[in-house]
Formats: sequence, C-alpha cells, structure tokens
Amino acid sequence: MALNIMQLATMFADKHPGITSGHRLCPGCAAPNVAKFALMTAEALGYTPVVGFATGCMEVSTTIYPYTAWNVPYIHNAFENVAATVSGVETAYRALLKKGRLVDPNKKYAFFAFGGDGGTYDIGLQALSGAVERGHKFIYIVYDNEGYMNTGNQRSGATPPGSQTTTQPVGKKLSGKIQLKKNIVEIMAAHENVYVATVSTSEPMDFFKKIEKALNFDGPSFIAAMSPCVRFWRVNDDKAVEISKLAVETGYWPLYEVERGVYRVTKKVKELKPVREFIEKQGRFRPLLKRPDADEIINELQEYVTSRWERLLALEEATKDKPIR
Amino acid sequence: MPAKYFEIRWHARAGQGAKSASQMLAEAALEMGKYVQSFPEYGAERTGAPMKAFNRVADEPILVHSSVDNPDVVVIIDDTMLGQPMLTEGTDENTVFIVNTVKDVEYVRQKLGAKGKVCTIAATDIALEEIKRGIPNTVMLGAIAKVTGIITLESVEQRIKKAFAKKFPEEVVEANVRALRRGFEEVKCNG
Amino acid sequence: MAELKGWKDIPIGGVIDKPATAKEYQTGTWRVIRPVHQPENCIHCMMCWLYCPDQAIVIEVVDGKPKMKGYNYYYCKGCGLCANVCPKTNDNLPEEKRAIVMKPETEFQD
Amino acid sequence: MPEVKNRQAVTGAQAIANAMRQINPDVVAAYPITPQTPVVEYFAQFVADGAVETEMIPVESEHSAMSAVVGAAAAGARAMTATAANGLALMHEIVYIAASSRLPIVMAVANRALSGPINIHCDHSDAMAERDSGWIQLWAENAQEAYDFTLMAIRIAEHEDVRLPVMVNFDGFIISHGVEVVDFLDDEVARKFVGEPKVMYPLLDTEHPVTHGPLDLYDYYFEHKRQQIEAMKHVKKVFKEVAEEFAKISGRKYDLLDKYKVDDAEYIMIALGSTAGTIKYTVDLLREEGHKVGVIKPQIFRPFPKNELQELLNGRKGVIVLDRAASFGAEAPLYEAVKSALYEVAVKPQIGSYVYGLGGRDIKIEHIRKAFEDAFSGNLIADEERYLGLRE
Repeated sequence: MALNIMQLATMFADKHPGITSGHRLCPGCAAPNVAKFALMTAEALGYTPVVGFATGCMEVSTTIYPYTAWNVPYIHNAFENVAATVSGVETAYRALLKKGRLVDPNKKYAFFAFGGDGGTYDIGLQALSGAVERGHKFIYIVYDNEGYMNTGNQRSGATPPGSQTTTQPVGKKLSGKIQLKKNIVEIMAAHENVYVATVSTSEPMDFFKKIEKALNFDGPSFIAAMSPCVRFWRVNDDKAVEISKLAVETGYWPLYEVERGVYRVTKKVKELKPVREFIEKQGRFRPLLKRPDADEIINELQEYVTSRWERLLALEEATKDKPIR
Repeated sequence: MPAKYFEIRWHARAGQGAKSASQMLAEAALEMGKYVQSFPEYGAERTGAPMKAFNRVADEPILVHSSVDNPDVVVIIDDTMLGQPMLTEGTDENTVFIVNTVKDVEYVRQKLGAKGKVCTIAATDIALEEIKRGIPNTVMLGAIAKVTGIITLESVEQRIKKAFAKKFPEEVVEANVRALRRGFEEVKCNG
Repeated sequence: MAELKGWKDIPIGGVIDKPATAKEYQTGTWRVIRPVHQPENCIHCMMCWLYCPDQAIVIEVVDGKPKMKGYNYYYCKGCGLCANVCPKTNDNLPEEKRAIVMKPETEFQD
Repeated sequence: MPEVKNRQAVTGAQAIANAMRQINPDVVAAYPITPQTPVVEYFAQFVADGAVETEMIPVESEHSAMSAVVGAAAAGARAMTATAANGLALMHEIVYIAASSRLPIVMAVANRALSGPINIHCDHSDAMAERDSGWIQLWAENAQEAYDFTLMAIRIAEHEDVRLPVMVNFDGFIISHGVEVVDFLDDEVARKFVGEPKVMYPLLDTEHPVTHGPLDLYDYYFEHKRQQIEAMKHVKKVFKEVAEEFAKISGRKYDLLDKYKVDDAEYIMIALGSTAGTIKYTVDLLREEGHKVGVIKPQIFRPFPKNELQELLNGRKGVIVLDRAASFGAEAPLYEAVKSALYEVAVKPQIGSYVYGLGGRDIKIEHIRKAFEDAFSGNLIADEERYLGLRE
C-alpha cells in the first residue's frame, strides 16, 4: 500500500510526526520536511521511530536546551558518529529485547540516523561505512544541502563545482570548488547488502515509497535527500521545493534506488532540462556566472550529469534481476 | 623480611611456545599453592626472532613488576641460540641453565660460557617420539621439575590433564604426560 | 522564556526529559510576511500542510477528509513555501482568486 | 573471610574479560588495539560460545566504539568497552561526551604510551590525557585488582549519586599480558554483586520520549557542568560503600588509597599502577636496612583523593612522587596533584618528582631505591623533575 498525502494529512491532522513546531531552522528550510516525510511514513506504517542526529543545522536548531522539537526518542552525540551512535542504540534494542527489559516486543521500532552532507560525505563517512557494513537495521538519511551550512556555507564533499563557499570562494584567480560532487550514493551502494535511494521532497510519493521500502528492507538503508539551503543557495525562502524539482528535472539529482546492486530509476525524466537552468536560479552560482570560464565549468557539469543519467539507465537495464547478494 | 622470589628466564625464538611453557609452569606452581608470575618480553618481532619470557614463583603474593634481571634458572628452548651473549646476562655461578639440545653438557657449558650448573635435555626429539610433534614444552617442564624442584611432576601432570583434557583426546594427554616424565628422567647435568 | 533554573533543579546530562518542549517556543515572531488563507479559493489539497517546514498549517478532519483551516501564527515564520506549492496560488492569478496571499506583517500591526 | 574457590593463573586481560563475562553487559563495542586486544578477544570468544548474552559490536574504530556505547548506554543498556593509547586518544572527543551525558559506561584501559614515535608499551600518558574528561579513573596494581575494579566500577558508575563513566586502568603488557594469580568470585556471587542495570532516561522508553545531547548554550551549560562537578564529589563515598560490600564477598578490602607500611613511615613514595608493587618490595628491602619508608598507591586518580593524602602526608619528612607520564611544560600529573594537595597541610614534607618508565622502560628496584636515597639525604627539590632509568 503506497501512502498518499490525503491519508497522511488525515492521520496527522492533530499530531506531530516526530518533529514538532517551535524549531529554529531558517524559514523555508527543506531539512525539517526531509525528517517529517520520513518519520510520518514510519509512524503511518505502525513503526515507533527512534532518531539520532549528527551535529549540524537540524540538530542545533531543533534541540536548544531546554527546548526540544522532538516528540520521539532523540539522541545527538557528535558530528561524525551518528551512524555509530545509532548502531549502539539499535544493538541495545536487540540486547534488551533478548533480555526482556525496557523494550516492548509488540512494537516495531524504526531506527533513523540523520546527518547533513558534512556529517555524511565527509567527517562521518567512516562511521557510516562501518555501521552499514555491520548490517545494523537502521535507516540513514542524509539531508544534502551541499555544504557546511550550519556554520555559514563552507565547502563540503557534496558541494558542486562553481558554487560559492567561504572556504573555497570564487575569486579573481580561482573559480571556487572545481571538483564534482562526491557520489555518496554509489559509495553506499557498494556496501552491497544495503538499500540505497535518492529522494527529493518535490516528489513526495516517491519519497514515501522509498522510506517504506527502507523500513521493510532486512538490513541497513541509506537515503540521500536533496535538501536545498535557501539561505546559502541564495534563493528566496519559498523556493526549496521548486529548486528541488528543477534538480530532478535537469538530472542533477536523479531519483533512483539500488537494492543489493539492482538499479532502478524511479523517476524517468523524458527530456532532461539543461543543468544551466538549475544553476542560474541560484545566487550561490552568481559569482561563477560572472567569470569568463563559467561556460566551461557549466558544460563540464552538464556532461557529467548527462553521462551519469545515461549510465544509470544502462545500469538499470544491466542489473535487472541480478542482485549482488 | 622481603619475600624471596624464584626467578626463571626463558630464551627461545618467537613461535616456539616459550610463552606458553612459562605460563604452564606458572599454572603448575599454582597447583602447588604457590604465587606465580609469567610474562613475556614483547617487541615487534615476528616468528623466528629471539624472545624472552619470565617466571617468578613464591610462597607469598608477588609484588615486583619489573623484568627478571638475575634469574635463578635460564631455560633455553633453541640451541641454535647458544653463543648469544644475552643468554648469560645477569647470571652467576648460582644460575642453573637448562637447555633443549642433543649436544652434551660440557659442549653446551663451553658454548654458553656459563659459570654455574648446566643441564641438557633432548626435548624436541622426545616430543617428536611421544607427542609426534616437535613441541618441547612439556619435556622442558619435566626437566625443570627435576632440576629445580620449583614445580613437581605431579603438579605439571595435574595441569596437563586439566588443560588438555577439554581439548584433546585421552591419548594426546597421555603422550604429553609420558613426554613430561621423560624430561624429568632424562635431563643430564654437570655436577 | 521561562525563568532559568539552578543546577539542582534540572535533569542531569543535559537530558530534556519531556518531549516537544519546543512547542512553547514562539517562532512566529520571526515572521515579516504573513500568509493569509482565503478559504473560498482553497481546494484542500494539503500541499501547504505537507510542505510547511514549521507545521503551522491548521487542518481538521471533516467527514473523513482533511480540511485546511488556516495558520497557526504562533509558529509560522512566513517563508511563503505554502503559497509557492499551492496549486491555487500563483503570480498570474489576481490576489482575490488565490487560496493563499502573502501580506507584509506591518499590515497586521495594531 | 570468604573461601577462595577459584584461584587461577591468568593474564590481566583474561581477568578483565572474565569480569566482563560475569557482568554480562548488554552491549560491548570495541576495536582491537595492543595491548588491550586480548581483552576483546577473550570476550568475543565468550560471546561466540554463548557464555554471555551480550550483543557485541565489532566497530571500525575506537571513535565508533565509544560512540556506540554512548548510544547503547543512552538507550538503556549496560555498555562496556576497552581500549589503549591511540585508541583512547581517538575516542577522546566522545570520552568527554560520555561523561557529560552522565552515562555509566565502564571501560578497561590497558595503559600504553601515546605516540609518537609509536610505542606499544606501558606508560600512563594515554589515561592522563583524559584526566579532566569527567571519567572516574581507577588504577589497578595487578590482575587481581583489574578484575576486582572492573566489577566494582559497574556499581560505582551506575550509582544514582554518581552516574559517571569509569575507566579501569591497568598497565599495558605488564598486567594485560603478564600471568598472575587471581582469585575469582563465583559467577553467581559476582552477578549478584553487580546486580541489574540501573538506567536513567532510557532512549528506548518510547512511551516517554527524551532528548539526549541537545545544544546547550550559555543558559544552562554551566549548570550541567556544575552537576558533573557535584557527581564527582560523591564518588569517594560511593567507592567506600561499594568497596565495603565487595570486601564481604571477596575478603579483599579496598580504600581510596592503598597504604603500605605508612603508619610510622618518615618517607612515603606515591605511584599508580603496577610499579606500586615493585615499590612495596623495595620498601621491604629498605626497612630491613632500618629505613622508615612506605608507599601509597592511589586506587583512584579522578576524583583525586586529596583530603585523604593531606591527612597521611602531613608532617612526614619526605614525599616522593613517581609519574609514568610527563606533562610537557608543566609538572608531571600525579606530582602536580600531590604537590597541590600539600599546599594546605600544616607541616609540609620535602617533596620530589620522578618521571619513570616512559614507553615501557623497565622500572627496577635500584631506581626506586635511588629516589628513596635522595629523600634520605634531604635531596628532594620541589621544583626539580628527575628521571629514573633514563640515560643522560
């Protein structure tokens, strides 16, 4: 049964799905919706969520002592270790279940770990890889806003080329970050015994379905969510969904999943819009667009996006019915 | 009165089981109601490198945690090491050497440059005959029991039975006991 | 903000021992533009509800169907995302035809 | 005196693993590092053989080991780990978080020199780097104490007046790999002693959702630190209570300070860990020669037993402090603490600082004797750090 919006609204008309009002994220931030979509799905399907967060925007803005914007169990430990921390929580659950203490054997617990791109692509990658390799039953969700936005827009491994950041700024000589985004999805898919997917809040049904799949998957899951930072992407406060949609339509953020090595493109965009459209909408690329080498950099990105898209389609074809484990 | 500790230094090559032998000696002495220590000296060496292990045995709890400098007994598991100066370090005419070798006592004494008592036992050969594996540990323990009295044949036998009975069939335990006894009986010393 | 407590009167370890205490925190004071619901144009599609990052959309289930009832201005930060995702609101529609209109907060000062 | 039923010759690592087996913790997360590795190996075998019900997490680093036990303990599990040296250093960040989060985790630390250059042998630089992390630090002299303290640590950590993690320090290789005689408690006796885990604010009580690890700014951070300071103040009392109970089941009575021949001693040496034993032996030798000497081994370094030391050291002729760690640009950690304690005593002894045994350098009776002889000849200088067993 796929969840739909009306159903969810009916269910959550008078209650908050994990995250509540009163948090102090920027107006229009996409991140709380990433959490909301995921937790709403879990609760709607009868799961009791337990949530861990890496240090980052969401952690900081939702739990300013003595206020917490969580009505589900929540733990934050440090920046780089949410996967390890939640692996400890999940293991404790199994231990306590066995010993008949504290946990309710009739409940379905869902363990979520959330991290920003900094806590996932970069400093938290080791702990994430370790936890996934060990096969803990948990869902790791990266809300990818393509930089260290919590601390004011520093470069991360998820920052795209040409995007203005404070630690790799576009200057008179240099064109800012020159490297393409690290492909975290493929890194995680390479753990093989894992369900991996990309999501965007602009495609809610696809989002819900993938969370449902992750919940049902008998192992770890990794979900990469496009999560525009309206502040440092330099777009209006009301643009998070619009820009996410464009990311999907241009192929910049292809929606797909990899289940034990089997690829499936879940949103087949008939004709990809040019990546330039995505770039020109955002203030973070403005300094790049003023540079003489702007076209070169955008073309390079376009080539990458196009070839990755084609490759994904080919992988879908090639891996059909061929799970790696 | 400070306690008197009986101190043993083992010389072997890494991988020859001297650490286990020293541990087994400690356990055998424990069987006799004594207090014991057994500890190896660790480096980054791999199989084949010369290594040392130590024992302290006493009638009361052992306090000292430094390494053994003036051993009462030096046990040498591998006679290809004879001639290495570290074998006699900190020894004097009261030190007893027990060497696993087929060579005779006088040869070994000279090669070592030992001042004190030297004993030899063909431990590897005996082990091969009895246990069918060239692990000289139990034979050496038999020899040590005979020469020093710090452990008894019975205590080692007890230990072998306890330690091996769980893991090995009866005949292996018995082969080890035979090897132990032959070590006790066949060790030869000067003086 | 409530009166600050001394060290003997708070749980140890920085634990917040009650859920959802942030609901006491008024984020509505951040708002400079106010979304105003015009129910006559609303089709109750729940897109505003789905996307409101602050869960400031008030809905009610009537005859088993969720209905948009307006805003909880205690929390609404005025980001305008609700208007942006509203199928009955766009720049080409005259204001009176829109389901949601964004108005400067100054218009609501006493 | 309870009867000794189970006396064995084991390594310190085996002794600790066996304590862990008896504790049967809910979760153990650990990463191997010399010389802690055998602790993890022995315990993993217990898990594999079903001797415990513990869920073990073979993590990919010590950082994750500490992170996972923080998660497990917050969840409501009794959680343990073990490490050494660089592993402890890698954990450092989370070591603080564990204490600040008031999670009663117990961790065995096989003390080893902190690189570099890399060295695998014993010194106390690893634990000393964590002395202000908010963990209780117990220091074992031998395998017996390593075993006993591991059991006691659970009770101290989980005590409602404490709720702090405990580090059980035992000298790497010397204790971890050395075989010594250990009297083990019966499993049932040990299990009854540690009891059922006492949990507070468990994350897995989903009926009462709690938030662990919030952002704690200037409004409340200081108050939370004040609570931690207070909790440490309760440790001594709790240690004594737990020790008393432990004595009843084991016949082994521990105090905050292990005192050896101090009653009439004019000169007292102070040291942590296994060296204290070698000092005791030296004290016996020196007493034969007519010297009134004694040794104090703090069983606990955090909280520091300051008052107890003041009482004992007041009016003595000389106090010699041996540190197995240097504090570059300052006085060695144990010395600094003892010297600071002596500021308030009525009749101050002469005092001297001796750093020894870095990177596993052997500490011998003659080194200890040399330091005592300095004291006998009135040659202790409070501002001078001296070195035992170092080539000039």
